[in-house]
Amino acid sequence: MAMWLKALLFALVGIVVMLVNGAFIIYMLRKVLGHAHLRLGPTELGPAGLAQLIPDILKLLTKEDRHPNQTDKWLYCLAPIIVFVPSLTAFAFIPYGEKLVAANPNLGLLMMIAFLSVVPIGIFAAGWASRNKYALIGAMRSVGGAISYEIPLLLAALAPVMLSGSANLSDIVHAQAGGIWYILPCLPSAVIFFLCAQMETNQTPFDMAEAEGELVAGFSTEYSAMRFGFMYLSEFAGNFTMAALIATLFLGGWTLPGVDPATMGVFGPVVLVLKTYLVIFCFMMVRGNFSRYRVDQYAALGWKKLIPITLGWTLLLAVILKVLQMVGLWGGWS
Amino acid sequence: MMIRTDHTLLQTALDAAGVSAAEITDHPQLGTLVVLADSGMTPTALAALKAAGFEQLIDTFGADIDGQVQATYRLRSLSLNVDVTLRTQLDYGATLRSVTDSYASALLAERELCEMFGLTLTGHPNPKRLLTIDGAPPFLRKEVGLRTKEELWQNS
Amino acid sequence: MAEQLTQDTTPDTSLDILRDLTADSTVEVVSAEELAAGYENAGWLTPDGTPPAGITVPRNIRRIADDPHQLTTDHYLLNMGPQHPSTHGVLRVVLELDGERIMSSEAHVGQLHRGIEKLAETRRYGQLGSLFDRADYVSGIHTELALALATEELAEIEVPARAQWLRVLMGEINRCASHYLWMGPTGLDSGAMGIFLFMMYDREKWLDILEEVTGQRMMFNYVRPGGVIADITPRAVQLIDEYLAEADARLDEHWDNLYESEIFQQRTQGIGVVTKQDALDFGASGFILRASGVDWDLRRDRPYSAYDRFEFDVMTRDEGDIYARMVCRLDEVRQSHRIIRQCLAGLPEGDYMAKLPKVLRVPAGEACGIVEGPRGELAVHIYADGSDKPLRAHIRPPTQYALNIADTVLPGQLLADAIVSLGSFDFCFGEVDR
Amino acid sequence: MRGLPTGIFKSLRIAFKNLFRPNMVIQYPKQRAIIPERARWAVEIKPAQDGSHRCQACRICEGACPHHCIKLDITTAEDRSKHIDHWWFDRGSCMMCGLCVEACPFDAIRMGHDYELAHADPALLVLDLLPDTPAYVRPKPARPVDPNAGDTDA
Repeated sequence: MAMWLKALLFALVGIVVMLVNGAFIIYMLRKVLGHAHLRLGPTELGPAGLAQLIPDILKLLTKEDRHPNQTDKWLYCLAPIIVFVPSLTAFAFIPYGEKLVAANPNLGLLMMIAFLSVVPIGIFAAGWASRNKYALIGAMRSVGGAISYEIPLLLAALAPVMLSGSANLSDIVHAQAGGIWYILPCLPSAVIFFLCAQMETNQTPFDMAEAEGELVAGFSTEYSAMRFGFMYLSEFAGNFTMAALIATLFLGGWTLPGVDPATMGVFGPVVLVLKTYLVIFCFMMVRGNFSRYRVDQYAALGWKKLIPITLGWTLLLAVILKVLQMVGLWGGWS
Repeated sequence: MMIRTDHTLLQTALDAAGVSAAEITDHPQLGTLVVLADSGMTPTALAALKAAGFEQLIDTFGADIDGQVQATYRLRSLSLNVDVTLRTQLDYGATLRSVTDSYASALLAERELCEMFGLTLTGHPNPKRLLTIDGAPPFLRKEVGLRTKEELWQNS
Repeated sequence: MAEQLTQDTTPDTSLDILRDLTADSTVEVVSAEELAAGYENAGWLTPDGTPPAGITVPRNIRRIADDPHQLTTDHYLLNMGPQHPSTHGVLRVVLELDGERIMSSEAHVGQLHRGIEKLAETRRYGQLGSLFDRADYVSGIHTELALALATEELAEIEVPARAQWLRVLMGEINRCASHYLWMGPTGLDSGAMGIFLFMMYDREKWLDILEEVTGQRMMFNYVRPGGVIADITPRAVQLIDEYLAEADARLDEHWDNLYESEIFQQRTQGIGVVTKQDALDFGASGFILRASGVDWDLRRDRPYSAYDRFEFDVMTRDEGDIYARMVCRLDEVRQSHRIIRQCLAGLPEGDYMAKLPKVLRVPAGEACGIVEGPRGELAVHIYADGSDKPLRAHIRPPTQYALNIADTVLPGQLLADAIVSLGSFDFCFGEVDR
Repeated sequence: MRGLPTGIFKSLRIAFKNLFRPNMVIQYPKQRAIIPERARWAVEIKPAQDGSHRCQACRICEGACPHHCIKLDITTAEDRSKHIDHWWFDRGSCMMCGLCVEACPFDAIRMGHDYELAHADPALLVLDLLPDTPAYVRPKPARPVDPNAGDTDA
């Protein structure tokens, strides 16, 4: 019984932290974009406009929950949940410290990406159920994007797995703590993973599903109030999860170079969150300044460029590792 | 100040196309002005002028002058840098023959002209109203009035 | 880059999936017959008020045929606008889509029709300017100037030299402001958010100067028959000098920021191509004509006001695509800077307004004032009957003629391109609908 | 995408540079833009030196207004002197063209600089600019002061 309570408490704390975190990322987005565009972002409520989150959430909660005619009612209500839950669940696999990891399966990396892959299904359901042509086009683009970009995403994530010899995220972090961050030996993988992560979380050069200028609001056109809020939060929760994954895979996770992981203690989570926000900041700078890809160029980039490049690079890395192992410069997996 | 065009050039082009009753004059402000007596000949005349080197139909519009609709076409030759204005008269409710076969630029302007002066349109690929809804009067005719100042203040 | 683009525009997997799913589902798919039925109550201008025989609607100049090598699917209609965020005003385009590919398009205008030409018949000549500002609300000076030119020609008014130069100066400032209001949002259409705000900064600078001189930011009512209503102020000269000192550097930065970006180039090069022949046929003028390779500028070829005293180049491009139009207008802003500098250096002394009677009565006749507006040839045609009000005043709207081209250019593109293509013609619905 | 995509890095460099540049916005209710002397906003009565108005009820502004948004209710007394009952001004339909001010021969009105003109109630947009005129306007006013030498419009 106590164990159940503990798990429940853990989940509750996780959800609350994640919600607040998502809201904070929205605030950060407005601030970063604001300053990159030579304006200010929110300034009025609280210090530097930080309390702007509260009225924003209140607004979402108190708006009319509109339910358009002729929608598929079940799917329409279900879709925000399908979008929201996996992006929260994927959060459980991120190791925040030696012991601070909610779920630590052997194939943690795969599990995490699998959960994130459920999100496009929810987006598709939302677009389909809305009975709106703009929403449908957005939903279709989202599915097309998921097909095009999840392969290079996984292939790019293979490089750290090969280097560390494990798909367990904690192991990957420990392997980096002993040596160097994997962004240095496998920079191409890191760049491609960054691009695919942007696609996965609908950031601007690849925000096909939303594409405000073209599709009004894409899959969420017909959603209002907190249903829209869930979709919106899920986008930024996914953003955080992806950034944390990049920090874990390529930037050493919760460890610091030259510091014994055992002595990190409470600083582990702090280090990880800082690294994650650095990655999110990079996401945002890219988001604020670039044009959007057209849908066919976007698919072509995924299929014709990223997949061959990642395949070739992964193969090359494997060969290099084998050669280094044979020469004796690389000790192999411990 | 409009630039005048060589009359013989126009006359030859119009004669070759069989457009009779075309009066070519020099208007003090508009430059060279061709007035067609028969409004049905407009497409033929414009096709002839296009062949004579007037590449662009710059402007198409109408005016309600003395109980008749005056349709005006302003043509331009970019290579010669000259303009010519072609004009014809139509009765209220008459049929305007579209010139879109020779000049595609009249596509929207002709629709507006016919709608605003209550003409019908033939030979146009999409002869629909452009600006107003069904049942709206032909606004630019003189008989359609506007609200007076007193009516305006009564409402507000 | 060009062959890359043609290669990339082949439909990809996601489009095929979309086609499959729309074939048998609850999604509304409209057949040709239903289309015709839906269009029946539109206002036909045919003699008996019915659609002409043999017309399948939407009927357009250009319609893409189905590709026999693709899966045959039903087309569906997408109603874009007038509330769509990216149609730049109140344009409504009915697109016939196959997947995401546009098969035909039909533009519907009229949502901003205010009857300006009818209202003009009730206004005195002195009051017309404030009305015609509202026609093309982005470049009011040019419409006022065209009106003033027509009126002056009829009434044979001699305009003082200083007024002529001030007209050129304010016209060029307004041209810059108008160009920025187009280049920034075209970037925004393609998804780049920052450039819009940076260009708005430049536009604000010019608008501040216009407000200083004319009294308002957009509805100037500044150029009148006989001259201009107010002289330039020392503060305005100072503001222009301050801004011009950094203006060209800012243009270079915009170039780096947007024009050099590979994604933007992919989105605009080879898209929305208007050929030279199309541009001539459809009555395009101004930057569309110049971007399609026609060397024509009314400021040089039909100089009005004092334009024959200025040195500037007419910028042309041969490609005719969106990128060419963007570059063409950026270069035009540079040329406008040149003209503004010359204006400030050589502004003649003297009156800025001719002596005119209180109520201007224009002798009977008709005249046409033609100017090169930011969007193309802007003409005001006036019929006068000897009274103080015009018998008929007509504005030649450059973008109404550009709208002819849009229906021709859109078919064959993808939905995403349609937004950028439509935006690239710089429609101003105030003047399309009037 | 031949070669390296150098263009997008230029764009990114500008974005990072912007983080350290001063912003270009005016925080509206706290900071105000500079309103030039000539700025034209709603019409208001231009007070004379002693604070009184100079309107002589000649109704020229009424005729000059293209949108008919000025309306004067005037009572003419037996001695042919005029009394302004109301000086109605419809702010909602005014387009701030300034023609009434240019037309006024007595320099009695001006274009104000108050630009916060929005109201929730449209009835508040119609103003009486001279609500309590104390006395009759003299039938024969003094010689008009022409405010604008270049003024030509009726």
